[in-house]
Amino acid sequence: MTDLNALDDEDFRLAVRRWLREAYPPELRNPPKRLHWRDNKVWYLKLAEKGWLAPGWPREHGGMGLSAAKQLIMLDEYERHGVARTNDHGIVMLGPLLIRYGTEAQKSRFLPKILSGEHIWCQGYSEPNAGSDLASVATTAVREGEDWVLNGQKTWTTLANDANWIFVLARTDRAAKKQEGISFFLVPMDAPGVTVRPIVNLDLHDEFCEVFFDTVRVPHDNLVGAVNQGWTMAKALLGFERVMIGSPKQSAYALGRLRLLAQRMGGWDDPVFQDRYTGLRLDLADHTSLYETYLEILRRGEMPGADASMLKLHQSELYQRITDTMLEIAAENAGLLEPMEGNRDLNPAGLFLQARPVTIYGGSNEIQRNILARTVLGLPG
Amino acid sequence: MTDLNALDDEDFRLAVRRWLREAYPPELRNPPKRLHWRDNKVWYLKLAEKGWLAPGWPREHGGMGLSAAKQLIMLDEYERHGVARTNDHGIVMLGPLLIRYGTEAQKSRFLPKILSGEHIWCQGYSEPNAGSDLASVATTAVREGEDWVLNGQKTWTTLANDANWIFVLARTDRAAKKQEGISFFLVPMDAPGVTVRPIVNLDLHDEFCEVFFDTVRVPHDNLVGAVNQGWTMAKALLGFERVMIGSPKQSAYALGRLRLLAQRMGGWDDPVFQDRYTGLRLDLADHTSLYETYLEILRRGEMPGADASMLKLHQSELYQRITDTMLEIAAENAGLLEPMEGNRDLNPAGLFLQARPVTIYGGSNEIQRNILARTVLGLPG
Amino acid sequence: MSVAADRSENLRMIRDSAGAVVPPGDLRRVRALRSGAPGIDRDVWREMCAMGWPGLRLPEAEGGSGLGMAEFCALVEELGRGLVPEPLIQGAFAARLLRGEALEALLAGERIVLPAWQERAGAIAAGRDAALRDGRVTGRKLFVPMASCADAFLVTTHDGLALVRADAPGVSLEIAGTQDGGHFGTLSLDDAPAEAVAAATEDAVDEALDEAALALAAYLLGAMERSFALTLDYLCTRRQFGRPIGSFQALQHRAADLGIQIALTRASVESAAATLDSAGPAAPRAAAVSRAKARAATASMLVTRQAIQLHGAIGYTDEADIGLYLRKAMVLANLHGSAAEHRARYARLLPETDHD
Amino acid sequence: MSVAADRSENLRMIRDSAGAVVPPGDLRRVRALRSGAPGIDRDVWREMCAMGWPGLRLPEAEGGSGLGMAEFCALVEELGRGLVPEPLIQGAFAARLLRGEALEALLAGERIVLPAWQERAGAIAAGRDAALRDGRVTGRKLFVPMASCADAFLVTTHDGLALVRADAPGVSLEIAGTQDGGHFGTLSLDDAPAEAVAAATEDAVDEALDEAALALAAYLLGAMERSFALTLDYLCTRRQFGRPIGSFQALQHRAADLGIQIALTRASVESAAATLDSAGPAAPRAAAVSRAKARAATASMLVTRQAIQLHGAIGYTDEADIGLYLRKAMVLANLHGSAAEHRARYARLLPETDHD
Repeated sequence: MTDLNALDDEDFRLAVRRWLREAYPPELRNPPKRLHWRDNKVWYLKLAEKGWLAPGWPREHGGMGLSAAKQLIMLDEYERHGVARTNDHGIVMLGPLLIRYGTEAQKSRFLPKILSGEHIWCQGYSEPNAGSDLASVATTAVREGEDWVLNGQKTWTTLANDANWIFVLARTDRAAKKQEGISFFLVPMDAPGVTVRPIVNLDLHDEFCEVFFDTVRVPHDNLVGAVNQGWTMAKALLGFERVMIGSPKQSAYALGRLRLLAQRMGGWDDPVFQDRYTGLRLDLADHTSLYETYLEILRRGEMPGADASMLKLHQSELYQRITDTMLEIAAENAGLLEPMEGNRDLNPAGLFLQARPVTIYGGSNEIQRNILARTVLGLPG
Repeated sequence: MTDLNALDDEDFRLAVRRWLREAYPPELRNPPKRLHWRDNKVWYLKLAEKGWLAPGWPREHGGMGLSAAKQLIMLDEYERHGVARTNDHGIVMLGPLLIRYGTEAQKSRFLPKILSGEHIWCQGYSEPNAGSDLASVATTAVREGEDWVLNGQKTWTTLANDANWIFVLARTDRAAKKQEGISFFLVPMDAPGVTVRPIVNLDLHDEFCEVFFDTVRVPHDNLVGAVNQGWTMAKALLGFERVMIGSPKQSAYALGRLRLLAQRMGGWDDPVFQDRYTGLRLDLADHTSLYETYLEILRRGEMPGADASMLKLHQSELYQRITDTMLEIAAENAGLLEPMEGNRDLNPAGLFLQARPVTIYGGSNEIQRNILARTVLGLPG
Repeated sequence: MSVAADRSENLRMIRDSAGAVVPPGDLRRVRALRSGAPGIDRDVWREMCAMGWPGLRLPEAEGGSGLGMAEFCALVEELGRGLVPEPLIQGAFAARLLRGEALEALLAGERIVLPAWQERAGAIAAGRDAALRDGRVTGRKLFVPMASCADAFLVTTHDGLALVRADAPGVSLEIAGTQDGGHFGTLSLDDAPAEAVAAATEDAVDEALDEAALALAAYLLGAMERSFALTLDYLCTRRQFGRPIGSFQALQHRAADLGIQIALTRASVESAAATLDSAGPAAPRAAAVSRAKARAATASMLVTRQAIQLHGAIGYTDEADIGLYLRKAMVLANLHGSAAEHRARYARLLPETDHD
Repeated sequence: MSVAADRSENLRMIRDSAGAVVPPGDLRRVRALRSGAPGIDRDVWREMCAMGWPGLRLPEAEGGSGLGMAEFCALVEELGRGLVPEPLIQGAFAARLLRGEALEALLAGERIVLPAWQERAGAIAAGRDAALRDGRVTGRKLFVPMASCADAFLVTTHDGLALVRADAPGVSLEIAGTQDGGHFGTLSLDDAPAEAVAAATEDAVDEALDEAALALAAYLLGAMERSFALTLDYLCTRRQFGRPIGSFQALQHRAADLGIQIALTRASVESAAATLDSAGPAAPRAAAVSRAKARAATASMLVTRQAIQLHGAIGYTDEADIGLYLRKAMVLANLHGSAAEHRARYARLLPETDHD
């Protein structure tokens, strides 16, 4: 096996690109909605087979052990090629957390099964009354002998209907300060008392679910880290995510679709549209420049601060402004349920609806602005 | 003398229009900045002589005793003709308050001198630490025998440098709730201990002043209403003001200037500009329709509620958007200190600067939004 | 009673009657009708006809109620509040142009007649490329709302208006679902037998079109007001960080801005209705409609989009009613002309001259 | 040390040296120079020259420091923080095009040479209607910043660049004050004796113009950052309703938005500087400048306008420093092309094609 880290950046980029052309299923390029396991499984297993499933994990745990710079190149090529996200919570979220905080037993028990696709994980963080205020989780876990007993409800659990395991933040100390009484548990979805109810979204897709815990019993081995350390562990892994969630890819994709739509509607050459389009284009270009400065931080192996939340704020709102513009120029097509002319690239209403949750999930934009103002700008709390 | 209230609306309108054409000094039409007494005195005295100085006051006090509907027609004609505001705090603010709350002695002492132009009043409400939070006035008045002794500082006192009297809100009870310990005093500006310092504004005009009170002594007769009733009286007179401050006249004036500027700069026919201009024009037209619904309330003799603050919010921000647009299309002229080509109608920078304070004074727009959200929309405090 | 008081009593009664037929608080009926054909409840339609709604604007001599646009807008606004899918705006549009037996059948609720006037996307004015010759129509009409419930179509042609039965030979209908659970029909007429509707002039068609556009604005006004009310309720109820989220200033200020846009829309719609109800030259009348439709289109999208955001994650579920309001705005905002089209038409109708 | 670390050390040193010459916290000097002629302090100018600033970008062989646009932008940004009125951007622009004795005198601080390139309002490209024949120039140049302090003008003509002494016969200057306390000069040349500047090609002039436009964006960046910092200080200090006003969420969110615009401006300016510092085709280079200037113009007006609003009444006084930042933005936002002109140029330079 070639040492990919030893390749120079350009060769590495070409190697990734070549592999995507060869191996990536063409019908999965730029899917209009998040794919379910039944659809993206084929690609997940191909990655697993090639050993490319976990670019950021150390090699000793079966990852690629890539440098941050190389990971970013890989990601960039994935975005260019329109590679769909897989059911990657095990890879992206749980794996790094276990590698950092798990016991040896937990690592050897869970990591290989993530890499084989045997365990598909989902993330049990949000609750009906702990959305923006995530630290007020009300799901409880109570110690009973060698077990913990969980009760409560999670919501907005992405692709829980595909998963066979869930990692859960649950309250283990009601007396402690909000953030300090939370622990981190691993729960099999087939444990008695776990129920999943898919939520149909505005775009009529069932990407999110509710997950109910009714006296669900898990052994103490399924606790990760120390009791009451769950919040700290979950937060510690956010640096990379903070940048990635601000990637310009959604806006770039939407802007291309806006151009196509304007051309199809005959308004492309209209000077008023051109002025507006150029404005959006410049917003995207400047966003990309800003994003680059954060990638540079990651490439140096450093972790960006809370100011990286600017990326998510600006990208999500730009994405929405672009899709808003699509509706405005689409004439009556703005109200259609299906893509225009059966062409999924001409789907203003669909893309508009898909752009709605980006300002809500991952910490609503209102919360992000609070953080920016208080943590970064130093305004009083 | 004709009974103006008996005229039908159209005849009354024509009578006002005729008089303005005859009597209003042409050089004072649409002045770029608020006029000082030295400039508007001639018009004030002409109004006084004709008996038209105080349209809203009852006839018994020397006013015109006009119905609300007639007052609005008069105001409308004034705006169309570009009549400048006079030093009218005595007419508009103090007069109605004295008529409602003053003693007979106070009415007969002060009202005639307002009508003659002998007393020019200014309004001492705002303080350095009581701006948005007006109820926290710190200027104190302490009873000493038959006198009250005032100490403190007022600021943003419009045209205090023209006035020979000032009406002042001062704290007379420190123990009471903020709004409930404030009284209303009449203070001659030549009283020992009163000092005026004009403030130069961004547009290099001295419309506002600071007024300092250093052990200023006034007799008890100069207290209006009961002790600690000052706040209630000042607030009670705001209904009419709330509507008037949302008049579309500033925006209408600015939009005309924007058109002129675009024509002069050669960008009038540019489709991008036209689209934007039409958007502003529609905002103004819709604002005018909304304003009309409130005028209708006043015409019926009713007082509009707190929702009228929408008018001020929307008008002030529309006015700013129009003047912002002026700067954007003015090329290098946006930075000039004087009007372009010596033509005061081509003065983008000047109008832009004059539009700045409208979102700050009269209760900042932030405060107005708080009021709207809590009082009108019923959101929790 | 004064004329003004009479009028406002009229408006109140109309609003009340609308609320009786289609209670705005309950959207179960609307949900049940979603994305099925014909997408409406024929019984409700007949009840609307029994209330005299499609003929509200017609003179009493023609079987109508002789009321004005102010009244019609008030009625339609109430329907907007309840997201009522029955095509009253289109039915009233047809009623303005029909006479005689066809009109009677429409007003009686026996036949649903829908106008088919549009030949290109984004149109405000009637397309007249279709041809009517020897009692037969050939042409293609786009974006007919709720077309599958029509018994007949009132078709604009180069040669005047034509009434075509939906089940006549040569008539074919292609249906595309819309986000609000309704649908658009593309009507293809290939030498289809038709009845000429002689009475209606081109001017009458233009006026009826403008009335329909204004009615759409009124429907959007009702819908956005209701969605805003639901949102304010949610802001008072939902708690985060130990407080109702409506106590957060940033959300309060956003709500204030939405409230202003709704107030502007109401002022604009009511002013346009008053303009249409008074005599006057054609250009300012049409301009008033464009102004109202432009405002309603923009404001309704803003308000319903923000309503989703202010509802947070729950707003993104299909089961939350608030999403139905967004979907309705998506369908109606551009119908009878987008905001941009109406802004441009306004500027064309009332060009600015140097009147200073 | 690595190249990158070297570079960042350079930038730090440049920023420090700028702060030493013109401390940004003290605007008394700037106020004192307002609206007087020549509006600058010649001693400060000489000190800037002694620091090598006008020649920063020139090769060492020509008496410069051989540094790049990244360094020049960093320097100018610091001057923007302090609202420095001395015309460094214009002096450096002239230095890019002069050679020999004229250049030496400029770099030594002995003569101030200002470019006079503009023949119509709103221009981005050099006007070349002026004529140079037989050592004499005739023409009219507009909007020369701080023109009254110039010892000579570097004039673009149809026949190449010409150097004209300010006190030469046939030279007249009309001065109009600007909001920042400086002025623009309208330069009229009537058969004025001039010296041809042969070395500079039209391309070189275009490049120098783009560098000046980008430098303006950097100056605006520094100015808006400083005005934002002053505003944040004020928000933490000023109390109303018993709390610092910066604790109100609506103001916090507005501050967050301004912070984002400033970050975008910095990214845009630094990206454009890096583009100019690397080899590459002309169109993307000019486009990067247009992108940065468009962003800086829009963001600086937004930030300084909001800075006034967030300061409340005090922000509306001439004695509050925050207003000086607004005035500066008013003058510079449209200089070397407004946001709209630069957006349009960007689209012309990099037309979108169907590259999907």
